[in-house]
Amino acid sequence: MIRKMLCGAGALGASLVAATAAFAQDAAGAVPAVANPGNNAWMMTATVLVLLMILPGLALFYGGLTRSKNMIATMTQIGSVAALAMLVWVMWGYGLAFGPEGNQYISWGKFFLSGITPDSTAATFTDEVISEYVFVSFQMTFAAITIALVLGSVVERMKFSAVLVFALVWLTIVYFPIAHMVWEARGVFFVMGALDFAGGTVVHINAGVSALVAALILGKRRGYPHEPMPPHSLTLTMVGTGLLWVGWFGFNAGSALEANGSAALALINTFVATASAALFWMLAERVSGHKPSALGFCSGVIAGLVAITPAAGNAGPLGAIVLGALASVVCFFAVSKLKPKLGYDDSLDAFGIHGIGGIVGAVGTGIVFSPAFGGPGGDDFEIGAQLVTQVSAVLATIAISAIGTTVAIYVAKALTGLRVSHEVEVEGLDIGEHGERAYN
Amino acid sequence: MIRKMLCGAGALGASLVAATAAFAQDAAGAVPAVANPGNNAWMMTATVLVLLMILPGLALFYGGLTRSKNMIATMTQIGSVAALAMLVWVMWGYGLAFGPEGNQYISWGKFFLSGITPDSTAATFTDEVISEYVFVSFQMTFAAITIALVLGSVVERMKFSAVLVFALVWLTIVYFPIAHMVWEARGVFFVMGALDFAGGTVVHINAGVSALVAALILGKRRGYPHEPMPPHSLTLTMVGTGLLWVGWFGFNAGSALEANGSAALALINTFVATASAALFWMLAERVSGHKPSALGFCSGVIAGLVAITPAAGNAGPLGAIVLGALASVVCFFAVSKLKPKLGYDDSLDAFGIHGIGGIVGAVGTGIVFSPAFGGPGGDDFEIGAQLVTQVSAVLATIAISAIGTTVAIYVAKALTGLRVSHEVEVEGLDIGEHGERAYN
Amino acid sequence: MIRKMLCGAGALGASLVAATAAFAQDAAGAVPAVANPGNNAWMMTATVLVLLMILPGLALFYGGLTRSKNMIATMTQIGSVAALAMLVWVMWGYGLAFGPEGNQYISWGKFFLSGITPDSTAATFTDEVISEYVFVSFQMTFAAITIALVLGSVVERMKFSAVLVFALVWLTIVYFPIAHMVWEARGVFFVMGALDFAGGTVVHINAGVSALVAALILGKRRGYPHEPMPPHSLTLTMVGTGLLWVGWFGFNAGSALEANGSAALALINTFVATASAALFWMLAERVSGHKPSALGFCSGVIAGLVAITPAAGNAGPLGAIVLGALASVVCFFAVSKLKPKLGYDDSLDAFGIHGIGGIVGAVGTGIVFSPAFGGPGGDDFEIGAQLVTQVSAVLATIAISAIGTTVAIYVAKALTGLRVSHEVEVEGLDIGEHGERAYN
Amino acid sequence: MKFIIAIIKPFKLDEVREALGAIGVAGMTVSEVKGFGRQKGQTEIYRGAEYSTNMLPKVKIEVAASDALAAQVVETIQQTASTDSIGDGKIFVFDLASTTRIRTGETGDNAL
Amino acid sequence: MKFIIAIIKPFKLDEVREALGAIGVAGMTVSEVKGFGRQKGQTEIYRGAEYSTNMLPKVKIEVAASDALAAQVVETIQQTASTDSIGDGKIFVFDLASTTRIRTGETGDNAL
Amino acid sequence: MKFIIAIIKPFKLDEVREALGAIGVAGMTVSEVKGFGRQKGQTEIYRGAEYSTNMLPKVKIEVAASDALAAQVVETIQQTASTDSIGDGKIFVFDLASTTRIRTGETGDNAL
Ligand SMILES: Nc1ncnc2c1ncn2[C@@H]1O[C@H](COP(=O)(O)OP(=O)(O)O)[C@@H](O)[C@H]1O
Ligand SMILES: Nc1ncnc2c1ncn2[C@@H]1O[C@H](COP(=O)(O)OP(=O)(O)O)[C@@H](O)[C@H]1O
Ligand SMILES: Nc1ncnc2c1ncn2[C@@H]1O[C@H](COP(=O)(O)OP(=O)(O)O)[C@@H](O)[C@H]1O
Repeated sequence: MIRKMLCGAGALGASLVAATAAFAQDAAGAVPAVANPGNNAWMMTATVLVLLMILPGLALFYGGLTRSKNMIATMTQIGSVAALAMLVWVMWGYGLAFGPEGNQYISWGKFFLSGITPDSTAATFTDEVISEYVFVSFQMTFAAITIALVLGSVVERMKFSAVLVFALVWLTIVYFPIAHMVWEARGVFFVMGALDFAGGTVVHINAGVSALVAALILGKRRGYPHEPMPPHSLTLTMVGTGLLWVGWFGFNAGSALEANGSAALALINTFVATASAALFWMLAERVSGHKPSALGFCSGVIAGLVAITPAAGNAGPLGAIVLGALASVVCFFAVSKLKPKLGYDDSLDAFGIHGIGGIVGAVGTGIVFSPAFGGPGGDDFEIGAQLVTQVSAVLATIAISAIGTTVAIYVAKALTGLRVSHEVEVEGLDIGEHGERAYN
Repeated sequence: MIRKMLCGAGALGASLVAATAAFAQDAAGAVPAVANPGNNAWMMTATVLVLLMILPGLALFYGGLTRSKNMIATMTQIGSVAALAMLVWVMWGYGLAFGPEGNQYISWGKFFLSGITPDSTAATFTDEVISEYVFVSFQMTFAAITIALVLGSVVERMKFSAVLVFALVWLTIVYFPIAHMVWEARGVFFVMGALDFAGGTVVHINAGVSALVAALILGKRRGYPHEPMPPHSLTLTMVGTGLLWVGWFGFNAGSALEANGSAALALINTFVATASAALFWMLAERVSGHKPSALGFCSGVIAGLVAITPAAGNAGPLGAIVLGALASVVCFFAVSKLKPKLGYDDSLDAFGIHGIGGIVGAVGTGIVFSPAFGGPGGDDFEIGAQLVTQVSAVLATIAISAIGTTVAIYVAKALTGLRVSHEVEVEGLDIGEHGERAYN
Repeated sequence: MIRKMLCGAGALGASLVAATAAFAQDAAGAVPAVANPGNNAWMMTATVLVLLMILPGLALFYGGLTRSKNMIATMTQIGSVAALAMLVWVMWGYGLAFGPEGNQYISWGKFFLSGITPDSTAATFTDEVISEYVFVSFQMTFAAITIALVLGSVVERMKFSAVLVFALVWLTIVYFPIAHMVWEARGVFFVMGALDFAGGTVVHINAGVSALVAALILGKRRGYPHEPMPPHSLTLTMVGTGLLWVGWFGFNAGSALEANGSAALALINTFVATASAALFWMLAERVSGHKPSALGFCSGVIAGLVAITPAAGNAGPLGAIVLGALASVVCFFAVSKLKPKLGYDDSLDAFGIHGIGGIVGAVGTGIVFSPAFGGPGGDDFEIGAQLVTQVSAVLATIAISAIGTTVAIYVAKALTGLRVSHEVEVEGLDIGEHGERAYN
Repeated sequence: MKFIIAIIKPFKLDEVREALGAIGVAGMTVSEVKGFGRQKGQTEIYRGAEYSTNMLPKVKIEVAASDALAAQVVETIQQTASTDSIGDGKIFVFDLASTTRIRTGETGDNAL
Repeated sequence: MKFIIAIIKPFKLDEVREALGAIGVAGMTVSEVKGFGRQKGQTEIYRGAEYSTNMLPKVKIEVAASDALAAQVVETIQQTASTDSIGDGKIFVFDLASTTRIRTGETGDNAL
Repeated sequence: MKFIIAIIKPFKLDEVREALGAIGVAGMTVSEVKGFGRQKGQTEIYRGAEYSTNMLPKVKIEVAASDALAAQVVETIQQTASTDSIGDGKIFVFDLASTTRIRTGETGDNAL
């Protein structure tokens, strides 16, 4: 959406062309536009960076937070749903999200990538194009990481088979439609004019809310909260944090679809918002009388990255710093004060950070976009009106995620039983579900 | 080769120019073509990604599979042979593989990179060029990772000095000639028209077969197979797997030498073939009555990456998915059923995955290249004829690797004794060969 | 500086334009030059690679060398000062180093990045431009890693609060001025014509000397040297080494500011100088009667990377190999023979490798730049004269670093007490300063 | 005085510690061990190499207690650590020749 | 009943376990320890800092056995674990005051 | 012969080892344990989840010594390991029924 705002009607036009261009070419065999190698180069790099976020990034971030008896299971679940998402994406995901035919809720066509060739191109937000295979791959990694993020709330107790079934259903009925509504030129939120540069709603609010719902249905880990469950390796969690930050530049700056000034803005914002969030989380700890912690640093980094995602190309660096700090403090309270009170077991805080941070970011984007706050918005930009748009997009996303996740989880339960046996949970999923130990 | 097929005579022409262009420029001082920054940018990124595959990628993948007493030794061997390969490459490797003078088996000239300047360029498969220093560096990383891969079968028992001597000889008499034959415009396999987009024969079959031969000559690890030798850290192996996958995009998509549609095709295939292979390995485990395992996921990822290497720009996404699945299942049986029967100690399955997977990939490429399977081959493409070419290239590679490796190993044995003492093997190579412990 | 030499007056001109261009544009609203996507793409990639060097790269390299009770504290210190540096950079760092107004010692203006927009550009060393936000981000990562490097000498005993205060002061009074003097067109060393391609003086000599001074004032770790303090995880140190090498290509080849032949030269030199240094360190160990070690390999890699930094685009590959080997051997003696004699506790050898290696590299650059050694220098290049320039730049840097660090450390001491209590040092900083354990 | 060594299932540690605290045991020393016995371990497979290790992770608790308390300690551990399933572990009791508290040099029951 | 503690070289563990199984030892408890004694350790060097730690990795085996079996257990371990080289380790035998099987509460020889 | 088990603070290990060497103790076996007692551990917090574990890292030293030497060993450990602060640890002494050196099969004091 940021996109539409950024380049006015042009973008919409461009996007529409995008949706049809490649088509036309194949059909009418018209002379295809050629991708500028620089933009293709950046988008391939960005795509690879998003994979780095998942494996090993997220696998380490999440895995380090679990107990060692569940380390391998956590990493394998993440890797497997990512792999599954990639296959589903090329089979029907891309078609449902970005297919040539469709309405504001869903699209179809190009299933199994039919009709796409190395010469096919996809439009950017200017009159440039990139190779369509690159666009397909870039978007593919978004689907893969989103489902992987959801798993953060259900680790250490969900069956591996259940995870796979859940992922298959969830991607199909939740992710692809939302991706279409937000990013495709005909999508309802796109048309509404909601600002979401790199996927705050599609990826983070969506993953966070789905994670919460899944955790509520699945139930707590045995022994939670009275039994101590400290992270088995904060070292690995910090490594994962670093890799997530590094990879996130592909996620955010890549969402410009070109190596242009908009990408450059997203780049610097992804540095400063994150840096600010990391320090503010530790500050919040200090202020509430605790020691500034390593996990606090890591949590702040993620909170900042989540919050800046929708605002990456939609804010000035100072707006980004403020947004990062705000999201960080809010998430700190959500995770360390609110969660214990409510008592649900969002094991690795997928909701507490991606859900809450995503909402702060999505709403905040409606403010920092304003030139008054150094944002790229035009002088005619009205914060009030934009906030209404942002909030409605957020609420709609929450509703869809919650309903879809409920369906997906119950399907998984019906087919697999959902939760591992008491013995397996005690022994650990590594040995129980995969017949291996992480460390020998 | 894929290259020739991809762009017909043009490619060959271009390649020939490639081989001579930079030369001409230096000699005749003709106005040099200038590299498009986009292509240079992508190729530099790709080159760096291949280094990521070696260190820390492969070092972690292999290291995690060894016992902790040999962790550091395994990582140091990988790092050291890679470093050695880089030096040898600029001294005589590049000259022997891509030198200006030569025949179909070897080339010479440009030793010590003489005559190359920052303005020198190398041709791609179109009429574009990239900086020759970038081409030299990209190819350098291929030599480095190939020798590192070979070590997978001989870890935990080979002397560090023997590893270095072996690497030096092997690179010179096996790798450089094969690289010349497959990738240089005058090379015998190149002229034959064998399809190998990113090095299925040069890198994987070559490394796999050499690994097998080396392991057979070196002999089993003390206590193998009756003594349990579980991976000391599957966590690190999974991290290595993730980094290998990430880096492999440089390896495969970089082999297009440009940030164009061919690279884009290689990019998406490197996603889907791998995803499919990862899931199919776990499926094969399930079907054979075991639990789907983390190591199975990792092994599948590597098998898929190996298989798609020669086919990366030579198959449609669906062909890639099938090829990945097939290679994965074949490797699963080779590694977990065949190897135990034959009883040799290919310690980390360098042959079982790179050798077998490479062969499946090389042969399979002759099939999926066909438009009938969604491949980029022309309508006149004949699977039968191509298969003959593919198979003969494979057999020739196997022969050269086997003979050359035998020579190299015996040279190492004569000079160093090859194998560590019984005590060192029991105490571990970390303390015995390097005087350190991996963990304190 | 290499820069000036590389492109003669042109560069100086370009740089001057650089400093003013963006300005003019905003002020006069002149039609802005547009960044070539290929150069922007490479520079964004390079920027991300430098972040990879810090987190997780340096955090793992340093962390692995500490004792496990201080692992998390070491990583958190590195991450936090990097985050702090990013915020300070956009607030006043960029202005003090590259601001529009100024003299040969410092500049000002553009505080809080005022006036910079996505369309603003910065000049390279040719007549190309890149997005100014990219240039700001790239330079930001240099400030971040430099302060992080300094911490290597003071780990395991310095208060977290002291680290933050020290970083804030040090960046402001040491780093920003030196960066201005070396890299800004009006800077005193720039004008002098000192050769420093990627920051040998600004980053490594500066960090190394500051580290030494800080360690001397802070004092030894309790129990040093009689109590054994072996690295708690050489495995993680090797992973960090690999990531540092990978990221360093962004650091060195990125310093060309374009994806051109100069970047290509820096690329290949960053491979071969490092490979040579890694092997020569192990050789030096062997020659002095020890076993070639994993930590030796890692130390050699870093020594080589440090030494090639100022020479990356200023030497031919063979000159790079020699420079790497030389620096490696010198650092080996400095670290394993000299340090024990002098008896100070430069805990992770930040001075021994970055300081010493940086000096060898800076001086050596004055030699290998000569065409006589295959360097890119013109025929009129005079080694003698250049050496004088190099040495004076080095001495000046040493003086500024030493004085500024002394001030910064005493400020930190006054405000925080500088050093943790005896109990915390014994128990470990992880639990004492952050209330966490790295491994559970 | 008696010295009691108990081998229990790891997840029972907290319960046992609380139970012992409740009956007035001031301290104990705990370590991770591997146990071999009737209980069969899960089989692990790595690329077809099958290890059915019977070495299972257990926790070893060492408690010194006055003769008066010893019997109660054994009983408490036995009852708290039992899950009625194979592998629950063992309790071994030894006679202590002497006990010393390092900090003070106190000996005998005062040392506990 | 007797309680036997044996300190052996790590790579001997499997052999010893099999040998003990062969003479009817139902179970044992194993842990990793560091041993200090006559055997000199390899020197480790990290950037010139030389540590010649004499703390070597050893494995500690704990076996409770009936008085009848005890002597045979000691003999078996001694013979299986010996490599005739310094550092092979020691075997210590203690008297057990009592033994309990947690699962059933059985005591004495039945507890083994 | 006596068997001495001492639980001490980790950073005291080297000192104790040297002190014991000085009085002629030929060897010992060391392991890492967690100790629970009067000494209160630091609280750890992870995202608001607070664990004030009283399980503190300690080091366990096991030394077999001749009856003659035993008393001196206890005294040496007690004096060297003491920091006069809570948590210094304990020393437990047991009677040894027998000792064997695996390498040679020697028994009794000769086995040490
Ligand atoms: N003879 C023994 N000596 C020392 N430890 C033993 C002995 N037998 C069993 N153990 C320990 O007790 C644990 C449980 O024993 P096991 O035979 O598996 O089940 P159970 O205690 O229910 O009979 C073992 O894992 C081992 O640690
Ligand atoms: N007095 C002792 N008390 C406890 N353990 C001992 C003692 N002496 C030796 N050990 C253990 O036995 C191991 C082997 O002893 P050592 O003197 O090295 O060789 P050997 O057993 O052949 O005499 C040591 O590493 C240590 O673990
Ligand atoms: N009854 C006991 N049995 C076994 N070990 C004990 C016992 N009491 C204390 N310990 C060990 O001694 C250590 C120190 O004891 P603690 O009560 O904390 O301090 P102090 O030894 O100064 O009284 C504990 O951490 C624990 O390892």
